[in-house]
Amino acid sequence: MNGPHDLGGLDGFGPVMKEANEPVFHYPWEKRVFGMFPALMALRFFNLDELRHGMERMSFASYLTSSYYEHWLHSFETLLVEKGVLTADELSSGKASSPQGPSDSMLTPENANGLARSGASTRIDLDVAASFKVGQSVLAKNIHPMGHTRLPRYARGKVGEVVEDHGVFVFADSHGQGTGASPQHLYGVKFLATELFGDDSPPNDSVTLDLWDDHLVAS
Amino acid sequence: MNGPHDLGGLDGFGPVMKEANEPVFHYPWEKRVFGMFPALMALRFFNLDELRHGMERMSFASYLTSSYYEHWLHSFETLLVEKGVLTADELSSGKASSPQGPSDSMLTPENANGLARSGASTRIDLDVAASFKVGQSVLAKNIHPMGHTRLPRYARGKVGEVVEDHGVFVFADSHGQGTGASPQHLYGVKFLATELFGDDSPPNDSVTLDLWDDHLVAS
Amino acid sequence: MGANHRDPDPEVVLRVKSLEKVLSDKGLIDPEAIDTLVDFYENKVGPQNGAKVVARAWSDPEYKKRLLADGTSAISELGFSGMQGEDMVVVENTPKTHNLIVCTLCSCYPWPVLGLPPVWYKSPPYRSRAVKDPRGILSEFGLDLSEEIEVRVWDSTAEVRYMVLPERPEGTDALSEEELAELITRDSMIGVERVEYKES
Amino acid sequence: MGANHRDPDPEVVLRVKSLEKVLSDKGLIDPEAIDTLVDFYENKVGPQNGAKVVARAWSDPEYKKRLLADGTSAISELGFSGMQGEDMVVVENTPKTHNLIVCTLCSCYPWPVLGLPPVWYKSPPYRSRAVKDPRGILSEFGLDLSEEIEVRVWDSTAEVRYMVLPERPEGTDALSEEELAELITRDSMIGVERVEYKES
Repeated sequence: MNGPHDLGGLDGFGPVMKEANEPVFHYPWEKRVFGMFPALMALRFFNLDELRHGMERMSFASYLTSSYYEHWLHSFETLLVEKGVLTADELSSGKASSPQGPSDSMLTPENANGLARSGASTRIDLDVAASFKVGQSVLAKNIHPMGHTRLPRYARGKVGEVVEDHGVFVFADSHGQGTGASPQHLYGVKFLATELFGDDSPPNDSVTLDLWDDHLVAS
Repeated sequence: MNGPHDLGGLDGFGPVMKEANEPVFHYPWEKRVFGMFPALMALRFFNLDELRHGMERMSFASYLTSSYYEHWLHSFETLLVEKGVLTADELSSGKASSPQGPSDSMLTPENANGLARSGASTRIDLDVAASFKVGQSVLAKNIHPMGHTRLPRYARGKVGEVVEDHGVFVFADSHGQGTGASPQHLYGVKFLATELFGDDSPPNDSVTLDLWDDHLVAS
Repeated sequence: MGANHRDPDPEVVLRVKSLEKVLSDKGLIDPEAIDTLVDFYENKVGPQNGAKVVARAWSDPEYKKRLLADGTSAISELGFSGMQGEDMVVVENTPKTHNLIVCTLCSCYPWPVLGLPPVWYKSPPYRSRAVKDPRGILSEFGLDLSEEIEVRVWDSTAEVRYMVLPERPEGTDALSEEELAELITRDSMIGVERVEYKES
Repeated sequence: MGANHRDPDPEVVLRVKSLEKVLSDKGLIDPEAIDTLVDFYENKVGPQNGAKVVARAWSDPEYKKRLLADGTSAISELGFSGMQGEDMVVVENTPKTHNLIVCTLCSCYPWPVLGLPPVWYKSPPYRSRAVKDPRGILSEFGLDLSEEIEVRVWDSTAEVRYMVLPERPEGTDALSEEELAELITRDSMIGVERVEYKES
């Protein structure tokens, strides 16, 4: 969706504000939200692309006026209710309607760091044919899906060059809608700044963006 | 600029909220702000395009969380201070540092409705050659100026057809930067919805947008 | 907009008072001129003007031709002209084509014929969606158009202001121009609804 | 971000407490697992990891070749791997090319080598401007690049995480790998600054 998260190329947000000696977390609550991320991933109620789309569905004003871990919190709450794991009443009361013992898939202190150290790549060991080759000229489609997409507005309708074939990955656009993995090749596609942002851009500068087969057509 | 005002094609703002029996104004302060608009236009400290750009320069969060007449108020304050008509101190204190008698160009109750009834067209009676003809295919340039522009993001890089030549008008993009009137032809350019928003759009639907010579190249 | 049902923001009220006072003390604005303008747009200009234009066009084929050929001049024949409507174009709804007016970049609107715009016209939901999903917008306003009807959106960028000439409803042949004008709504002249008529 | 110097929003604090409590009561999360993870990312993972990778690449040409050919595997040689860095690509700054990493759509960042991202990396000013005006961003970080240098921005979309291999500064030939690692900053591995060295 063309939501509040699709920020590339916008003006008017002012200078980058660096914070000297920035701590990893600013508030204790941020630590809890952060730590819930791997714990919730381990439960597999939703995938990471659905989690991203949960943030993208925030209202523009909320997205732009809240901090990053508030985006996570919003998406956790939204998805857990949508998936039927919790109810809005439980969230507002802070009380589980039917307390239960530890679930089998619960992340424990013993396996927490193991998960952190292994992660969960969405690379898929499948022999899917690549539609494009390194060096090939490709057009990023002009699509405006209402769901999650990794093709940002600034690159749509633009011509670039495939500079890398990363291999076969889960397709985030469908995965984020819960409509399947649709494994396909992921490419690094290099777009000249002049193609993206017009002739006044520096002639040799570029943006390389990772896009899937379904985002591209031969050009 | 690609600011908070360039809303065409975005998702996530929810349904249109109609208000039954909506009054012309909701608060007394809105009336004062509204009435200051013609009064300030009459003084010619700034033009209407500069006024628009003053709103566009609001922060995203402020723009999206404030009401329309607050946009006007913000732009009045910004421009009057920038043009040296007022100081920020005067605005915050509500006191003029040096009170003066009525200016010659002040809008009076006697001439107020005359101004409202005549308006101030930016059409210019100048014999400027048109670069394009009705029926011609044109490409809207991919430009990303930091100032005011009437070429919205959703139409940049898109091909349309000239359906109307409105005649010669002040060029809002330069006028809004205070860099001159640069009079040129203004055209109605019809873009198919499929060209703007992709192949899933209804095949016969379209958006017609008024664009100037400097926004277009032959296609 | 929920914002309109709340109490006014005291900080905004104070800013407006300060601005008007400073400008007035400097001899730059006359608060009575503001009163005059507010009265004009609150009480003398509004969609009743546009309704007269539409009713005339429905009743007088020659006027309709002039209106579609040169909106500004035909509208001024009825005495309507001025600020934010200096250059007018009127687009005609037909059984094959439905027109819809929006201003994605600000809130351009033809003041002399429709008065000041409603809040929804100026707000992000309408401005963002009218160009990409006009049929969705129309559906929310209660108008589900068949695929055969072409939807033409006009993104009004300020120099030229647009007004829709809606279709004349069936069964209104016997109505006078004044009676017709009574049927015509603001929203039908923006293009988000049709003019309805039920014989009583 | 000014927001970080304010007191925490009590409503947010309450929402977080409620969520953790309900999930815990339902047997879905163990708060001690959260403690463990927080400790891991607060104290055991951070840009010191990436600095070791860069220092090794500067010191060992064969390692550098492997790092640029297969970032994931070369980085795991040093023991770094895992969540949000499962598939790594390392891009090399040279006198002719300057690389810059951003994630315009969210805040993708290579956790195993750089730790968790700073607030500015996740915020609209950086995300909006890095693709359109990277030179302006670099200038704010104190780096004014000549026109001859090609600026390559990598908009990281999540599957593949990027890290910059900065240029080794002049005069560091005599430094050990450990001494080199001390010079290497987080921001140089995002590409918003260069690694500096002043002989003492």
